[in-house]
Amino acid sequence: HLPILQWEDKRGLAFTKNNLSYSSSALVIPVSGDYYVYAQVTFRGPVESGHKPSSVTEIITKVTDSYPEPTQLLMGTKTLSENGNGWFQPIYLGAVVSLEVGDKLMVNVSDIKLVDYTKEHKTFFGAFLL
Amino acid sequence: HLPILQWEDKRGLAFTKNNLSYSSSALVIPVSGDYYVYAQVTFRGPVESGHKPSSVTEIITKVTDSYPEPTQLLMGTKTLSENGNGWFQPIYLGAVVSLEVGDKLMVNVSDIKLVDYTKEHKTFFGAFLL
Amino acid sequence: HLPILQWEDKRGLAFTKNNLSYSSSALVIPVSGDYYVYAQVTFRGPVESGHKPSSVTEIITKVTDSYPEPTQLLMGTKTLSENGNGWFQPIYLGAVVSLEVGDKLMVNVSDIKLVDYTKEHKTFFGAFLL
Amino acid sequence: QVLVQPLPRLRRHASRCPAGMKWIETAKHCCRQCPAGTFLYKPCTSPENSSDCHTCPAGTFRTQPNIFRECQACYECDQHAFQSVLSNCSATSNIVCGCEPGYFRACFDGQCNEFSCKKCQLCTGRLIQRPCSDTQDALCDSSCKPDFYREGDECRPCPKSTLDTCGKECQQVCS
Amino acid sequence: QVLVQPLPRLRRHASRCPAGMKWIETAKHCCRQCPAGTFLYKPCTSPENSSDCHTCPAGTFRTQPNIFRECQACYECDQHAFQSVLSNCSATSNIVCGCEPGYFRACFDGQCNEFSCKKCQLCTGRLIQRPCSDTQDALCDSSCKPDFYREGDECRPCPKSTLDTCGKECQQVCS
Repeated sequence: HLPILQWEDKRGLAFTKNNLSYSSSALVIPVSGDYYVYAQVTFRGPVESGHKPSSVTEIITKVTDSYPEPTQLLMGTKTLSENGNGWFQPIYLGAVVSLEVGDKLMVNVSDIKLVDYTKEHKTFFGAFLL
Repeated sequence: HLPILQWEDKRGLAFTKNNLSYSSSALVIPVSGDYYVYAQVTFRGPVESGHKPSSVTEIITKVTDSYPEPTQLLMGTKTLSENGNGWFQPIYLGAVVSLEVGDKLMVNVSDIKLVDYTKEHKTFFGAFLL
Repeated sequence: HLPILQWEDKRGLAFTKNNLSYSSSALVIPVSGDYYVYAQVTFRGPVESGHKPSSVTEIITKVTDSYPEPTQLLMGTKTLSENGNGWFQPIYLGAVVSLEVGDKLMVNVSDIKLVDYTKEHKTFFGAFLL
Repeated sequence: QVLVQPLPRLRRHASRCPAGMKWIETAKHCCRQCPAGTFLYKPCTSPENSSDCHTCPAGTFRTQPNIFRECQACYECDQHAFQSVLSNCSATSNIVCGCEPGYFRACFDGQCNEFSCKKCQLCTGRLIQRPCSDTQDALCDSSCKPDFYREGDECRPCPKSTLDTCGKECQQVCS
Repeated sequence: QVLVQPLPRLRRHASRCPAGMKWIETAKHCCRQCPAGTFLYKPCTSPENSSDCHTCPAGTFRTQPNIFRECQACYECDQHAFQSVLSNCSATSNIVCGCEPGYFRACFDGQCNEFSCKKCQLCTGRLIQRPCSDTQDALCDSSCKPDFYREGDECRPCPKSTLDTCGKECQQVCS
């Protein structure tokens, strides 16, 4: 599977409340219901490996203890047309999904080395119960 | 007018509830109020017609029985700079709008042949009452 | 700092309610709590000045009376690969942030001349209490 | 008025269910899983009796035993972009897409979950080292076939008659 | 169930707090501000006594006196993109990033808050008019250094021996 992003859940703008907890790269759903789930990943390059990727992809995935395979909930994929020098590409995703207590939400990306992790307001992830 | 997308409203991740119903390509508003309305369309090309479009556009529109013209609520338009070979371009839109009971919400696109309909988590549409 | 956008808060699709007021380019928070804050800016060019920008940036910022510096809450930055002729680039941002009564929310952009202000459904800004 | 209400600590369900059974939150007891190709229409009323499993409706599937309330939506092949169906979606497996004849897969990522179908290159006037396949473009021989002469990076057929008007290369090869 | 409830008019707080103190909404009175590098853990119980200020945890900072409940998260330097740390994040100041040696800053915007680090150009075979620095690429002299001859827009070293095989320009300069 695609690499999974890890998140800061306490410092700065980050917070969790109402039992929506964060553990080992996933938001854990405390109560079944419909949630608006969203995430933005800012991709940037080039990076030292130098190979220029043809596209970047961000996927919000759901993992359920009772099922061996993750379910892809939301996906944003964009081809890159920027030539050699520096490029930035933000991808925002958000939608309402029905979740069960204990479900885990994660964000996968096509290439972790292309993720801009330098500023908390450029790459973020969250959910709220409707 | 621009072509209107049709949507799956029951199978897989799709669902409707609380009387927000889907019929003939539109979400029908059951109660007046402020709704957060959102949609993502993933465009992709090239397609067999081969002509390379210069841009792609997604519009969320409102149709009210009592008024002959649709109202454009949200619009995302992006020029394409990718050269010949395969390209992907997601456009996400979302905002709060005031709606009346009976209003219909639809998604229009610049060219239906460019819409990636192959995976439910790449192109989606929804709304929830605040 | 980066230029601040001004907004229409009454006419057309625009509205404010529940004491969430708009004054001198900012939304003013009436009650402390968690808000979903969002904004889309459609950038377009080229503009008469002719110099082709290498990127466009949109930032949602928070200003608190009791603190001399604004806090950047959400940021979308995209490099431009379109060649000379006309281009469009929408940037959507949205997330949950904890705000205090009296906080002011604003939208900054890298270059005001590149903002497409021609249609209310192409560039918009809002917030709602969870 | 906060939407996300303060909630009792999430009672991590300690007791494991026996093999093949899963904890049903709404029923507060374990039930047998529904087999692949079906979904949990109604949970068992008690762990002894069976759950009410319905077959996945057309256009949906479940590859594994599960306790989900719905099946996953099948993907679709991209007819507009020269994709073809290698195997149809069934109740237990998603659709598998490839490329129409004359096209090959240009992958966007390592696992090739996203790909576009590109036209195979035609080795006009050359020998084919490796024919075009679903997963790879054709590989053409670098030199031209007999009765063909090189013009830039193309191989052109030798003209039947008017040999005198064709270029140096053409005369050399074709005379 | 509508989220945005009708609320009483926002009571604009009229009375100003004395210098160095700020109105605390939850406590309904003024409190002394917490100094830079700390945040307001618990407000003062009354304007006379002090607020409970805690130092910003590692990885966070506050550059000014404040009444915030948390500190700002430090930025990070982009190691994958050849950035280097000019000064570390402290309780009172954010991290400052530059470029690794051999790279210079290519700014994305006027204030250069966003920049990528680009490889300095090497003035092989030329005199360096201006060396590469953190903020600017090197500036090479347009003409070639002695014992170097021009080939296209490059300067090549004169060959030790086989002068006869090198081109016109090379022979002119190097013989």
